[in-house]
Amino acid sequence: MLLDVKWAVRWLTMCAEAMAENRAWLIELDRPIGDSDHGENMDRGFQAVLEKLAEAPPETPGAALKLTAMTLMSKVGGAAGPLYGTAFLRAATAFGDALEVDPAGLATALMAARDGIVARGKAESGDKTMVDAWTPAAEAAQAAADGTGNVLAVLVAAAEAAEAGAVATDPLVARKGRASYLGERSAGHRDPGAASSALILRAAVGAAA
Amino acid sequence: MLLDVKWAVRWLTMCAEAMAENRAWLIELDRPIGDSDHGENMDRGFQAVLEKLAEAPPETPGAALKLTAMTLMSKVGGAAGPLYGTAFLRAATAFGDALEVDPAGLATALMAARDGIVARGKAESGDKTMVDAWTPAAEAAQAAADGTGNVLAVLVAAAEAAEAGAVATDPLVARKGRASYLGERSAGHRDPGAASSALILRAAVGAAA
Amino acid sequence: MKKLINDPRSVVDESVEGFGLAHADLVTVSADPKYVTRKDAPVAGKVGLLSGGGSGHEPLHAGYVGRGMLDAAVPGAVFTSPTPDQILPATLAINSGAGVVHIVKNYTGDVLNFETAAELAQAEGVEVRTVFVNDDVAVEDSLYTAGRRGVGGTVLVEKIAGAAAERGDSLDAVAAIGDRVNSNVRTMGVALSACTVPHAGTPSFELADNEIEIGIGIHGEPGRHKIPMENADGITDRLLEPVLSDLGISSGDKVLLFVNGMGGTPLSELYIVYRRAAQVLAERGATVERSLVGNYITALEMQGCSISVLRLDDEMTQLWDAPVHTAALRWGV
Amino acid sequence: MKKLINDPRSVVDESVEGFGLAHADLVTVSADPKYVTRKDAPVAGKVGLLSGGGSGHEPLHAGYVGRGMLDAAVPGAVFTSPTPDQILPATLAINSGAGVVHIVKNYTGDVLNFETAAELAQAEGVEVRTVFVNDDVAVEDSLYTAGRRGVGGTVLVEKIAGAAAERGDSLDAVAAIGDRVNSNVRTMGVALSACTVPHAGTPSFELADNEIEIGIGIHGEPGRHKIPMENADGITDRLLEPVLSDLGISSGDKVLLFVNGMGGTPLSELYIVYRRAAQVLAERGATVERSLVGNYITALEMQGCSISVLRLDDEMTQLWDAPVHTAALRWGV
Ligand SMILES: Nc1ncnc2c1ncn2[C@@H]1O[C@H](COP(=O)(O)OP(=O)(O)O)[C@@H](O)[C@H]1O
Ligand SMILES: Nc1ncnc2c1ncn2[C@@H]1O[C@H](COP(=O)(O)OP(=O)(O)O)[C@@H](O)[C@H]1O
Ligand SMILES: [Mg+2]
Ligand SMILES: [Mg+2]
Ligand SMILES: [Mg+2]
Ligand SMILES: [Mg+2]
Repeated sequence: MLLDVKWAVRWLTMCAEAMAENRAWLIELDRPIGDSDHGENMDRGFQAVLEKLAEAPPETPGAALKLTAMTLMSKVGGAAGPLYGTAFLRAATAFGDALEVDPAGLATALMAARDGIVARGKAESGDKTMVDAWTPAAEAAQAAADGTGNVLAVLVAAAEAAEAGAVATDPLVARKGRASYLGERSAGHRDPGAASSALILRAAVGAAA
Repeated sequence: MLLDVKWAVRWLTMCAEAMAENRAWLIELDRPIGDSDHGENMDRGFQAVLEKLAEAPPETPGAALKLTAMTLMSKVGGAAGPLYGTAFLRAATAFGDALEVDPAGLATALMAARDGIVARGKAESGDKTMVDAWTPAAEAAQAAADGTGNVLAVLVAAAEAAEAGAVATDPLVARKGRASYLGERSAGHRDPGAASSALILRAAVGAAA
Repeated sequence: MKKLINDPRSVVDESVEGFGLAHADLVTVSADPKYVTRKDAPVAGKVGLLSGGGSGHEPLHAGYVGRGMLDAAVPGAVFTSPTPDQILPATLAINSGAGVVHIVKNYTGDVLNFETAAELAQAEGVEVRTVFVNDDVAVEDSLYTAGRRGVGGTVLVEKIAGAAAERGDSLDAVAAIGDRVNSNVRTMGVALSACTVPHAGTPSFELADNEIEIGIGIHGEPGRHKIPMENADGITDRLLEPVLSDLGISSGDKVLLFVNGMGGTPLSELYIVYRRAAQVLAERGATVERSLVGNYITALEMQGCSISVLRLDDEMTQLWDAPVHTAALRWGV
Repeated sequence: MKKLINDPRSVVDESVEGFGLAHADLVTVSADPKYVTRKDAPVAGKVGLLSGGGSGHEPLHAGYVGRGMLDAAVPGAVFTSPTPDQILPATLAINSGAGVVHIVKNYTGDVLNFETAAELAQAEGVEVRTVFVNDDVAVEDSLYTAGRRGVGGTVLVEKIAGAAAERGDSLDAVAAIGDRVNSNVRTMGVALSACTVPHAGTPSFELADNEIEIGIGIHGEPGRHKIPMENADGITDRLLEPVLSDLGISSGDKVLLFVNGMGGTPLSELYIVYRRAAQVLAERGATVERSLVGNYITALEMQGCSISVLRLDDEMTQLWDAPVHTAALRWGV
């Protein structure tokens, strides 16, 4: 099985569902160490993505991700908007015009997405940001693709690594983003952007399953 | 026994004590149907009276009351300041230069005080104001003086009538003062000015006992 | 009670002292007796304008002392009218010989204290006129009550009468324009939360999480009735309707629309109320010629707002537009 | 949560609409994409000045649009930076050909979104310079962190850079004076209570009755640490000390002292804080040349304040005094 535009649209639709369902939770994560808007931002952004997808259905996975990138960039705001916008844009570029994506292409795109986030936000691993979900996810995807993995295995590897990465932000002291203003007091809380990243990659599995 | 300047100073001192002790209670009475300041106002006013009495000890009961009137007028503010100021001023005028006050003189002074409050505030009996304490008090004092009463009996009659009058404001709907803004909602609360009036007349008994 | 204060008993002293330091170019502060005068008072030949009342309504009244508005403000204790021994010297300090107008919000305490001060001033040879402000439609007005309260309209009376005094109107003329503003302005307020008077230490009334007080005044006193929480448009309609019908606003009227915050409500919410009020006025065919939105007469940190509508005539509009230079209201200079 | 709103999702739309109605003489509102421009923008030959950021800090930024200050304000969702598709058209709308300066509070989201918009604007041939504001001494500043936040100093940067643009300074000169203000201003804040973001519905943090948050920002985020409640003088000293030592204020310095309310604190309390701050500055031998006291950059209905000190030079003082005509700041016109 390869990933086609139907998968991409299903993925983005499931992202929108996940953001709607987890809106309150993501707000709650953003409350103690941020400004209580991450769930609202992500929900607003992905609802707008749904509308755009309905207005002008894309024909390739890359087109679907590009449309997502532009929409998130213009509707999310805050830190997450440009970061996710860049991530989806880099992944879209990696997919190019291909009608279908294979395991290697998928892993490359996930790594490109991660690199985009790092280039944009200048955070390193351990800074308690979404990078802490994306770096292990992209690396696990690469490893799975290098192995005998099919696309589903690559997606599962990425999702599981992202979730573990998000959980692992709990004890960290933030050095980037709003949580950094709290210094030591940021420890003991999960990073909301890492949490939403894990939701996005989990949705990618659901869309392929 | 007649009432002399020592009694007057004791009275005013006991007023000050009563206001300090009942400051919080009078504020609490003023909260639901007023603006939470009556206890603060009365306490501030009578503390200032104490200072004035110490600075320039008066030589007659009338002088003591006049000094009180001027002090309350300049330190209390709000509705209570001018009303009590007028009451004490009228009583002082009724006492004149006398060194001692007899039952008839006392009753006359209390009636003058009441009349001053009515002249100033234009409230009638039943409007749920301090008039509802002063009118029965002045009338009871008159009756006691007309009978076989001594000054103590006159003071006791006034104090008891004032207390009953204050209690009787509970069910009334206010038509004057701040409580009138609440309309029907003012019923079920004691008028703070009637309550402080009863405290003042109760202190007059204590000072004579 | 959490407040940025040092001692409940020194709140007014220290606040007025800070005000004087921050606005030393505009005002002079007398510490005892406490009052605030315009730096260049008395202004030769000009009618003096004085207002005052309990503290806790800042920027009222000291914030309106300056060119084109008040010559003096007399602050009482929190929510307690000032006393004649403050009002009298303030009156004397701003009298240039042309007389002084007292602008008094209609509360028993204020009325009695200003009445006494005015008598004493007259006795010292100063002509005094008093303009009573009683714009609150939430309160029943009759001979047998204390009458309507002075609330939001006070700011408008002070601005417009202040401009009249500044342009050189006579004592009677300044008082007359003050009365005219008062007759043409109505106000109604709502509270979403109570406030806490520093010396009392507990909130002035209780409201459940889903309740609001309609017909609130500016002294933390309860309003006319509690109702369940509504949205901003619903609340605006409820406040505006009695204001407009009491004023008899009809198509073609020109008005000033004043949405006032009670102290603890974000400005953004006041603009949401303003939006709806402007819609309603447009539907009625009235033209909003001038607007004022902000915290101009407050009740400490109370959350809520009031809506005032002033029916304008050309002279009032002109006087409203005239230059004003005070700590809280400034334009044209 | 009790707020004068209709729907948490329409708060910004309706508030900005009301703002546009109330100040139609000053501004034009674009509803979608959402931004506010000065009525007469673009002003021929003048450098355009644009700022923006999350909503909830009113009167920032729309309240500062007008002559002598901003040409455009771009409001995001509550506490969420606006997006490039708002910032770009606003930038184009105010460009007269002389270029546009973006004033950006240093938050990751704002920085990234403005950065993108600036790139897009440059691609369309508009020269853009960006002034970052990062005056909050509560936050550690290092290469390895997100750096200091932009807070109270933003208002001062906007006023002074705005005056420079109005007098005809070049693009680089306007940006340079903005940077100079930013380098000479420091701020620190305290919260006595949290605020509630409308779409979140619960307070942004918890504070016990006897606790306050020191080092608070303007987004309802918790501060650096909680301490037991203190009196106003104690709190003022705590806020001012790091501000003064970070700035290195010494005897003979001339400063602007800005005591800012977070939205839910009575003005009277801000003056109590001002009083103490002025005392401390006097003790240090510094001269308070200019003052600003009020709610100028807020965090919804949060109770608390911030203290900013700006070290003035003659040019900054002159630019501060220059005429300004906006909804929230006005003088000289
Ligand atoms: N410099 C950065 N690099 C990578 N991710 C970041 C950076 N700054 C913030 N983030 C991510 O953004 C998330 C916050 O997003 P959001 O709440 O929507 O924006 P804001 O912080 O502007 O309110 C954080 O939880 C973190 O994962
Ligand atoms: N017109 C009036 N006549 C008589 N007493 C009045 C009148 N108005 C108010 N009072 C009395 O004044 C009391 C309130 O005093 P206080 O709280 O000190 O002043 P304020 O109402 O100005 O806050 C009321 O409880 C009432 O007894
Ligand atoms: Mg956030
Ligand atoms: Mg009272
Ligand atoms: Mg009172
Ligand atoms: Mg945000």
